[in-house]
Amino acid sequence: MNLPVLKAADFASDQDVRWCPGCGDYSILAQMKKVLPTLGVPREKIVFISGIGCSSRFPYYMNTYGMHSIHGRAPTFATGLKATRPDLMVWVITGDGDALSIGGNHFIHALRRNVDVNIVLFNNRIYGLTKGQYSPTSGEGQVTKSTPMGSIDHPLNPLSVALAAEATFVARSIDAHVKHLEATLKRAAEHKGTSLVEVYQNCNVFNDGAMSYAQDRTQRPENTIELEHGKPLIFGKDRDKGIRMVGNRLEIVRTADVPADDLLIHDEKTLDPTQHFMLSRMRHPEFPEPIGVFRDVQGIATYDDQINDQVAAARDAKGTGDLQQLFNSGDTWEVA
Amino acid sequence: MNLPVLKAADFASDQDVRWCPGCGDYSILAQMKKVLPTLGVPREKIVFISGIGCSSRFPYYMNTYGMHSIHGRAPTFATGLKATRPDLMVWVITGDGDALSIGGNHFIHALRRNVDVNIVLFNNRIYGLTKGQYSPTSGEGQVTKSTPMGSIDHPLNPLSVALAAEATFVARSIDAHVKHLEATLKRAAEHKGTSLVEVYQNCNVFNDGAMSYAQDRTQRPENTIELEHGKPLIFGKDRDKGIRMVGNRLEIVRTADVPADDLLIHDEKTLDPTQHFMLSRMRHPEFPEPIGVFRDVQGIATYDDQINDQVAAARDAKGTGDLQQLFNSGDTWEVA
Amino acid sequence: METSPESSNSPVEHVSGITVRLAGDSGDGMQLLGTQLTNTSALAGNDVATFPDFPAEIRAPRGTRAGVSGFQVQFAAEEIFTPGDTLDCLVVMNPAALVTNLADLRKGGILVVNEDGFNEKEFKLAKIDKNPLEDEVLESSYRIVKVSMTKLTREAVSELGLSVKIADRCKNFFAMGLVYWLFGRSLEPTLRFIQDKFGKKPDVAQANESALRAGWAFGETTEAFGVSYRVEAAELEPGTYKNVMGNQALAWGLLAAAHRSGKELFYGTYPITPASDILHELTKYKNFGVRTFQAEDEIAAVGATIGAAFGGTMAVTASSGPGIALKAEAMGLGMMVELPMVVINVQRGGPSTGLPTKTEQSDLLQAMFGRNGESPLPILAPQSPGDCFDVVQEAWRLAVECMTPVMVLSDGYIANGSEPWKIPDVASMDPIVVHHPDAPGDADEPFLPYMRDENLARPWAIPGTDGLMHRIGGLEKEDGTGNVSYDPANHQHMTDTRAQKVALVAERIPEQEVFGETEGEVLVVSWGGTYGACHTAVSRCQRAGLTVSHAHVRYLNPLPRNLGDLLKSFKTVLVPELNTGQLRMLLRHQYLVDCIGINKVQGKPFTVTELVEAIRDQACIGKDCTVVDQKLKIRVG
Amino acid sequence: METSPESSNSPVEHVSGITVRLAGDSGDGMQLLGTQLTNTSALAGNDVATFPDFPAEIRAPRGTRAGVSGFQVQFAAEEIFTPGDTLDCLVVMNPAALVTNLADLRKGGILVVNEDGFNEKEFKLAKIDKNPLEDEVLESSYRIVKVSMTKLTREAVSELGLSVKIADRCKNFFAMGLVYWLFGRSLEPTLRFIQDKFGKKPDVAQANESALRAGWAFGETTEAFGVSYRVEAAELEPGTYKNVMGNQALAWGLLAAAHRSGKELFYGTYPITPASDILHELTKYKNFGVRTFQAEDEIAAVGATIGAAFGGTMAVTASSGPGIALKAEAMGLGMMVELPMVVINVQRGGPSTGLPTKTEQSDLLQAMFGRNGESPLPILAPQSPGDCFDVVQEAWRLAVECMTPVMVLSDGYIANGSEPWKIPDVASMDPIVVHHPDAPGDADEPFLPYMRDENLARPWAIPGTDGLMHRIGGLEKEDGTGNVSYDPANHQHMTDTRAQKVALVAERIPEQEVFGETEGEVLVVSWGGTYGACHTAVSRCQRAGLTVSHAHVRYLNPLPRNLGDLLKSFKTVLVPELNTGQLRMLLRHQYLVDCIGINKVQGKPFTVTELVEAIRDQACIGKDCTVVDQKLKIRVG
Ligand SMILES: Cc1ncc(C[n+]2csc(CCOP(=O)(O)OP(=O)(O)O)c2C)c(N)n1
Ligand SMILES: Cc1ncc(C[n+]2csc(CCOP(=O)(O)OP(=O)(O)O)c2C)c(N)n1
Ligand code: SF4
Ligand code: SF4
Ligand SMILES: [Mg+2]
Ligand SMILES: [Mg+2]
Repeated sequence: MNLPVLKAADFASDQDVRWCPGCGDYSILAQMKKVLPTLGVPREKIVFISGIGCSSRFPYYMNTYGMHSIHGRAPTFATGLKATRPDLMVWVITGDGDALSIGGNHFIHALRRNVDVNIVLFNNRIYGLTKGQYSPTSGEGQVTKSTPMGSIDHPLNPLSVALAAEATFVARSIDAHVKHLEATLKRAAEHKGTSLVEVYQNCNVFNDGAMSYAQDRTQRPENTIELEHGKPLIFGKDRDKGIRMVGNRLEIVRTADVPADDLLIHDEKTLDPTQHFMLSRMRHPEFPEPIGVFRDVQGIATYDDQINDQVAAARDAKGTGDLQQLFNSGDTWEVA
Repeated sequence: MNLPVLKAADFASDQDVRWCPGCGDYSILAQMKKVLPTLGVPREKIVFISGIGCSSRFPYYMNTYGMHSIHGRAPTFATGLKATRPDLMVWVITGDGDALSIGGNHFIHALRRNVDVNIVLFNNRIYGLTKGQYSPTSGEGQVTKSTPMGSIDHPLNPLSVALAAEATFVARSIDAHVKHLEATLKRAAEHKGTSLVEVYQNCNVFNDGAMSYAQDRTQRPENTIELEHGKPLIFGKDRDKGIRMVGNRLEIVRTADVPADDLLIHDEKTLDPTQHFMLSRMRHPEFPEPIGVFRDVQGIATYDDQINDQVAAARDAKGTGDLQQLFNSGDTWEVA
Repeated sequence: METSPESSNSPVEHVSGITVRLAGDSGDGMQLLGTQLTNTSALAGNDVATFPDFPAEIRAPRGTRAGVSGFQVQFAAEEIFTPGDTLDCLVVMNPAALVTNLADLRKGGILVVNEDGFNEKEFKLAKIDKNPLEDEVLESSYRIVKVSMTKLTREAVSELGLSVKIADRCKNFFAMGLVYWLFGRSLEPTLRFIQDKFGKKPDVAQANESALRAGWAFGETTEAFGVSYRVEAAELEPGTYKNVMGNQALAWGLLAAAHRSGKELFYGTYPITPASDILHELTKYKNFGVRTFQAEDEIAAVGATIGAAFGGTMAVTASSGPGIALKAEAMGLGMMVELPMVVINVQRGGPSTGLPTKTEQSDLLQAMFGRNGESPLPILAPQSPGDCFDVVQEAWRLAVECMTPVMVLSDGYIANGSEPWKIPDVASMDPIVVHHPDAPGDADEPFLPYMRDENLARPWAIPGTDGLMHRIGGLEKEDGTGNVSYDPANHQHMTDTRAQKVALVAERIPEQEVFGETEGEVLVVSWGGTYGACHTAVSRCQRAGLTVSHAHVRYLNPLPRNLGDLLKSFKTVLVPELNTGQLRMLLRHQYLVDCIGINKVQGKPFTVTELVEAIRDQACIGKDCTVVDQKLKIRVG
Repeated sequence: METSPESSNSPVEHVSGITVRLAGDSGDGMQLLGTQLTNTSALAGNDVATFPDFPAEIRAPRGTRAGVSGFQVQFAAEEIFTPGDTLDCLVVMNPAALVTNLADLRKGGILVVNEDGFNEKEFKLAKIDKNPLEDEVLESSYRIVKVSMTKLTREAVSELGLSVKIADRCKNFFAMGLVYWLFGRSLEPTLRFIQDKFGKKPDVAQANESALRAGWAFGETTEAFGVSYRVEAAELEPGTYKNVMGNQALAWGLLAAAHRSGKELFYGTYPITPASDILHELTKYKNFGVRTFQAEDEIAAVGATIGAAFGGTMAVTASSGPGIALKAEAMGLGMMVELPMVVINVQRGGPSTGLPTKTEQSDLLQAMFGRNGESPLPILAPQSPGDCFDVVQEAWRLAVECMTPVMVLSDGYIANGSEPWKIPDVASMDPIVVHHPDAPGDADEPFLPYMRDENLARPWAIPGTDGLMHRIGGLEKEDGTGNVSYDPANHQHMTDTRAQKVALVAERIPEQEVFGETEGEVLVVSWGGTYGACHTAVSRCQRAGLTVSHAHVRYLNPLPRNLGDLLKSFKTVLVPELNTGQLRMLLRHQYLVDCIGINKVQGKPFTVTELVEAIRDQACIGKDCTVVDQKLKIRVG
C-alpha cells in the first residue's frame, strides 16, 4: 500500500490553539507537526496522551488519537495502551509539574519498564495552568506566587532522575532552537523503548526568560553544548571551548590550550549510565548545559514486547487457552 | 539535666513482635535498639513513621512515639511532622515496595527537599506482607506469585535513584552484618538532612536467600566491598582485590598487580554525586556491591531548617503578626 | 476640570441598587476594573456582592468568545445577598464580549460599548458575520452609548510619549473613569491603588491616572448619558468594614483559629483551581507563624498535614474535587488515628477535571462517603465569602473538641466572590481550648491513647511528652490502649464509637434557624454558596404574599438536631442545589421526608429569578396566585 | 489394613449435614487440610460451603492465640448456603486453638484434640494458666477425643528415616485421615493431591500418605469415637461440578467474558488483600491472551486499564477499599471518557487499613459516591463464590452496552470461601457483542465520538481506525463532538445524559426476584456476600411459620425497577448488612420506605442464628410467637 504523503498541516486538528501568545508551547507543537510526516506512520496509528497543565492541552491540537487524562498519570494510560496495542505509536506530553511533581513515580516506572513510548517533558520551571506556583524544577530561592520569600526546595534534575531510573533514551532540547528540537523529536521517535525529551519551554507569562541563557539565540552558544555521538564536547560561539575530564570531574578548557584528544568524547551508546549522568549534572552557570541526545542504548527489552512475548510463549508452550478444558480441569464430579 | 542512661531494652514496646521466625527484620530491630541509646536523644523525642508492609510494623515494637501510616506515604507524614517539630528525631521505616513502588514519588521528594529525617529501607526484593509478589527491586526474570513466567520489569536501583534525587546521605548495609548495620544506622542518625540507608533484608518465606551472596558470612567478603571515606576500594577475604577507574569505567584488579595509588579512593564528601552514582551501579555478580556510606555531604540546607528560618526572618522583618492590624489593613470604612 | 462625584453638574437619579457587568477580552483588565469598582462602592457604604467569571485558559485567544472575561457586581443601598440576576448596565470592550453577555442585560438597561473594538478583524475572531452595533434592535431595546475608548485614551495619554501598546493598556482605566462618573463613585481609592501598584513606574502610573480622569470627564462633558446615578450607603450593622473575597476570608479565618487556640498553623496543599489562592494568601503570613507546604501532590499534602497534627500543630489541607479524591485514603487514616485537622474542598464543576473555573456543589456525597469503610467526619459549609472566616474557625473548634478531621465545603462562587465584612475585634474572640496531656504522675500507670472524654474524644498527646509514648496507625485499634486489635467485638465497638462521636456533635451545635415561619406551607432548605440566591428568592416570595420559609444548613454532618422536626412541619420541602440532589438525598434518607429538588448543574450559581419561579410553582400548586404573580413582576430589592 | 470408607467396619450414623472446624497454629497446615476436606466432600456429592479464617501476619508467632488459623466447612446432603453457625465437630492442634474456638462448638459436639500439643510451653504461649483439658466441664459438655497425633505420626513415618521436623510436618495429614474416617470420606482425592504436590520428593509424599492412612486407621481401630458419620450426596442440579473459590471464579468469569466478547483481557492491578489472588490466578492464563500488569500503585493500575480500554481491549482493574479510594480520581475520568471497563472491589474490614484479612460490606457508598462531582456508575455484587463467575460477565456486558466503567463489589468472605460450581457449557454461552465503528464511508462527514445510541452509549472507536481520529479527556465535553465545552446548557445536558445512561440500565436488567410471598409481613432485603446467611435464615423462619420473604439485590445501581413497589408491599422491611446501613440508606432515600437495619461490623459474616433471631423479633412484634419459637429451637437443615 502506498501511504498518502502527509504534511505538517495534516496533523492539525480543527480546534483553536489556546496557549498565551508567545508561549514556547507553540514551537514544540510546530516541530512535532513537522516530524510526524517524516516517520511513515499513518495518523490513525498515532496517539498523544497528556496529563494536566498548559502543555497537556497538546493532544487537542493534533489530528491523531489523543487523551487529555488526569494530572501526573499520563504514563500509566500510555503503558496500558502500548502494552495491549504495540502497533500504535504512543507519545506522552507532560509538564515539569505533571511529570515530576504529582507524576514523579509513574515517570520513573515507565522509564524503568522501558515501555516503547516517547515522553516529551515541557519544562518551563513553573506551574503554568494554575497561574504561577513554583515547580520541582524551579530554582532555589525563586519567588513565585507560592514562595514569596523564595523557594526552599532543591530542584529536581529531570535527566538525572531519568538516568537513575534506567532510562534507555534521554535527550534535551529547546523550544526556540527549532531545528535542534525537530531533530531531537525525530531521534526520540526512532528509539525503541521509552524515550525522554526534556524541552526547555518558555512560559512568558509566569516565568519569562527563566532559561533565556539557553533559549536566546545569542546566549545559547556560550551556555549550551550540543552533544554528538562520538564527537568531543566543544562549545562557544567560536567553538573555542571544550570539556575534559580530570580524575572524575569535568572542567572547561580552551580548545587551544589542550590536545584535541584530551576532550571528553560523547558516547550515547554506552550501557553504563554514569557518563550520561555526569553530563546531566552540568548546569548553568558553572557549565554549558548539554543539549541533544545524552543516552540512546539499544537492545534493552521493552515492556510491551515482553508482555506480548510471554503471551506468545505461553501459547506456544500450552496451546491457545481452551476455556472448557480449563473449567473441566482438576477434581470434578457429576450430578445426574 | 542528667539524662537517664538507657539500654537497648528500654526501647522495646510491650507488643509481641510478629515477624516470621528467621526474618531479617529482627536484626534491624535489634541494631536500632542498640543505636538509639548511644544518640543521647530521649525516647519521647523520637518518632518512627512507617508505611505498610512487614517492615512497616516496626514502630509498634519501639517504645517511642510512632505512626504506622498508609502504604508508600510515610515520608509525607514525616515531612509534615519534622517541618513543624524540628526538635524531634524522625525515622522513616519502609520496604522496597512501600518506598519504591507506590511511594517512589514521596521518596524522591523527601530526598530532594533534604528534610532532616532518617529513612531505613528494608529491601527484601519482594512484597512480604501481601505474600510474595515481585517488587521494583526483584530481579529480571524472577518467578513470583505474580510473575509465573518471570518478571519483565527492569529493577530499580534505590541508591541510584536517591542520588539522582539530590540525596545528601546515602548508605547500604545488611541485616546479617550486625556490626556494620549498627554503625551505619548511627551514621545516618548523625547526618543532618535526609539520610537513606538501604538494608539488604532476607525474607526467608517468600524470597529466601535472594541476597545471600552478601548476607552469607562466607560469601560476603568476595561479593561486597566496605566503603570507607578516604580509603581505597579493596575487597576479598584476603583483601587482595581492588577497584580502579579506567577512563570513566570501573574495573576489578588484584591489588598485587597495580600500584596502591591506582585504586579508586572513596570520597563520600564530594558534592558532585557522579562518583557515588558510579558506585551505586556496581552490581553483583559483575562487581562486589559497595556497603557503607556512599555519600554524606554537609552544609546543604534542610527543608525543616529553611521553613522555620523563613518564619523567623519574616518575624524579624515584619514583627510577629498582629491579627487586628492585618484585618484593619487596606481600604476599610465605618458604619455608624 | 475637577473629577469627583461632588464636582459633577449633571442631573442625578437616586436608585436603590445597581448591577453592572464589565466584560472584555481577558487581556483587557476587566477583573481589575471590577475589583476597583467593588472596593470603591464598598467604601461608599454600599452593600456589594460580586461574581467574577473568567476563561479556563491563562490567556485565551484574544478576541474570541472563549477569551471573554467578565466581572459582575451589584452594589446597593440595602442588604443584598447576590451579585444580581439581570444587568442594569453592561460595559463591553469588544464584539465577543457583546455577543456573549447581551442576553443578561435587562430591557432598557445601559449598554456602554468601546466602539474602537468593533471592526472586521474582531468580528472574525468573535465569529460574527456583521457589526452587531448596526442591529436596530439594539438601539430600541437598550440605552446604548458608544465611546471611542481606545482613541480617547490614546489622546489622553499622548503627551506622555508612551508606545501605543502601553497607551492602549490604559483603556480599562478610561472605562473605569466613565463608569465611576456614571455611578457617582469617587476616584480617590483607585488613584491610591494606581500609586501603590504602579508607583515604581511613574509614567505608567501617570498614564493610568490620566485615562481614568479622561473617562470621568468624558461622562461629565458629553451628553451621552444625560443622567448619572447615585446609590446611597446601606444600613449595615455598625462597625468597621472591609471588602473580602471568599478564599481570603477563609485564609484569615484559619489565622484567627490558630490565634484563638494558641497554635501555629501548618497548611499542606497542592495547587488546584479554585483553591490555590488560599495558599497564595496564607504564605504571606509567615510572621504569624504560618508554615505553608506546597507538596508534590495532594496525597503528600494531606500526609504532611496528618504528620503536623500528630506533632501538635494546627494543621489544615485544602484542594478541589479531584484532589480531594486523592486524599481519600489518607483522610480515612486521619479519622482512624483521631487527630484534629481541617480539610477544605473548594468545589468546582465536576466530574473528573470537569469545569475547573466554574462553580458547583457536587462534592457533598464525596465528603460524606468518599472513603473506604465506615468513616464518618463532621462537615460544614460556609454560605458567603465573609462566612468562610467563621466557618473554618468553627471547623477547627469541632476538630479539637472531637479529635477528628473536619471537612469544610466551600465552592468556586464563594471563593472568588466578595462582600463587605465586618472586621471583628480580635481581643474579644473566645479562645479555642486545646489540651495536650502532660507526663503522667504515676509512671507505672500505662498511658491510654484511646481513652475518651465526654465528647468521646481521645487525648491529644504529642511527641516530646515523657511517659506518653504511643503508636497510632490505620489498623483497627483496641479500645483504650490503641494497640492493634482483630477482636470482632472491639471492631464493632470502635466503629460505633467513631460514629457516635460525630453524631454527638449535634448536641453542641446550634439548632437550625429558620427565616420565616417555623411551620406551614413551603420550606426551602439550602446549603453552602446558594445562600444568597435562596435567601433573596424566599424574601421576594414572602413579600409577594407566599408563605415560604428558608432554612440554610451550615452543619451538614451531623445535621442539626431539630432539622427533622422542622422538615416535617411543612407541607412542601424544596431543596435547591447546584448538583443533582445530594443534600436532598441525605434528608430523604434521614427523615423520610419527600423533599423536592431544584437542581442546576451548569457551572453557574442560581439566579434569584429561577428560584423565585421554582418556589412559586410549588407554592401555587392548586392555588390562585394571580395577586402573587403580579407582585412578583415588580423587582423587589 | 485397607483405608477406604467402604472398608470401615464401625457403626455408621447418617446425618443431613456436618459443620467442622479445623484449627491449629498457622504453621500447622490447617488451610490445606480444610481445602482437602472440602474438595473430598464436594466430590462425594455433598453441597459444601467454607470459611477460612487466618491471621493477618504472614507467620504469626507460633503457639499464640494470634497465630491460630482456622478453616470451617459445612457439607450437607441438601442445598446449603453458609459454612454453618455452630460446630458439630472441632479439631484442635494446640491449646491456643482450643481456647479461641471452643465457644463455637455446640453442646454435645465432637472435640478432637492433639494431646501432644498440650504442654506447659504451649500453655505459656497461649497465655493460659493450666491445662484446659483438665477442665471437667469439657468432658461433660462435649464428646472429647484426645489423640497423640504427633507421637502417632512420628511412629507412622518412622521407617522412612526422616528428620523429626519433617516428620512432624505430616501431622496434619494424620489429623486429616482421622477426620476422613470420622465422616466416611474417601482418601483417594487426597492421595492424588499428595502425588501431584509432593511427587518430586518421594519420601515426603510417602510420609504424608503414611500419616494420612495412619490417621484413618486410628479412627477405625480405636474405639475412641464409637460411631462414624455419613452425609449423603445432595440433590444438586444435574451437571458436572467442581469446587471453586470466589476469587478464582471471578478470574474465570473474566476469562469467560473476554471469550464471549472476542476480546483479549488486560488486568491492571496492585497487590492488596483480599484481591491479590485474582492476579495470581489470571496471570496463569497468558495462553488465553491474558495480560496482567502489576503496576507501581493503584492509580497506575486503573490508568493502564483506561489506556487499554481506549485501545479496544477488555480491561479490568481490582483492589480493596484503600486501593479503590486511590482509584477514585481516575474512575471519574473513566466515566467521563465513557470507555467500558470493570472495576472490582473485594471489600475488607475498614475504615483505613482496617482489618485487611476480615470481611465487611462497607464500601457500597464509596462505590456510589466516592468520586468528585456527579459521576454515576453501575454497580453489581455477587452473592456467593460461584456467583462471582456470572456477575463479572454481567458487569462486562453492561460496560460494553453502556460504554462505562462498571463496579463489582465482592468481599473477603466470598473471595476466600468456596462452593460447588456447575461447570458451564462454553459452546452455548451467549456472545457479548462489541462493535468498533469502521472508517466512515464519507470522509467529509466529521466523526462524532459523543454521538449516542439507544442506550445512550457512545461509539467505541479505537486508535488505528482511519478517519475516526478524536481526542477524549476529563474536561466537560460538547455533546456529539466531544470537544471541550464550557457551555452551561451543555454541561447540564451531559450531566443529565450520564445519569440517564446509568438509570436506563434498569430497563435491561431483570426485575427483582423474591423468595417467598411478594407482599405481606416482613421482607428481608440483602446484597452481596450475606446472601447465604439471609437465605438460610429466611427459609428457617418460613418453616417455623413466620411470613417472611427475601429479596437479594444483585444490581445495586441502578436498583431493579420493581424494587420500590416491592418494598412498599411489605409491612416491615429488614436490611441486614455488614456495615452500619449503606444499602438501607439508598433504599430509604430512593423509596422513602422506613427500612430497618440489621447491622454487624465485626469483620465476620452473619450467623444464621443471629439473623433468625433478628427477623423473629421484628416479625413477632405484637404477636404470640410461642409456636414459632418452639419450631425455631429445632435446627432445620
Ligand atoms: C489532581 C490534580 N491536582 C491539581 C491539579 C491542578 N493542576 C493542573 S496543572 C497543574 C500543574 C501544571 O504545571 P506543569 O505540569 O508544569 O504544566 P504547565 O502548565 O507549566 O505546562 C496543577 C497543579 C489538577 N488538575 N489535578
Ligand atoms: C493502598 C494500598 N495498596 C496496597 C496495599 C497492600 N500492601 C500492603 S504492604 C504491600 C507491599 C509490601 O512490600 P514491601 O514494601 O516490600 O514490604 P515488606 O512486606 O516486603 O516488608 C502491599 C502491596 C495496601 N496496604 N494499601
Ligand atoms: S501560562 Fe505560560 S505555559 Fe501556560 S500557555 Fe501561558 S505562557 Fe504558556
Ligand atoms: S513474610 Fe518475609 S519479610 Fe514478612 S515477616 Fe515473613 S520473612 Fe519477614
Ligand atoms: Mg510547567
Ligand atoms: Mg519488601
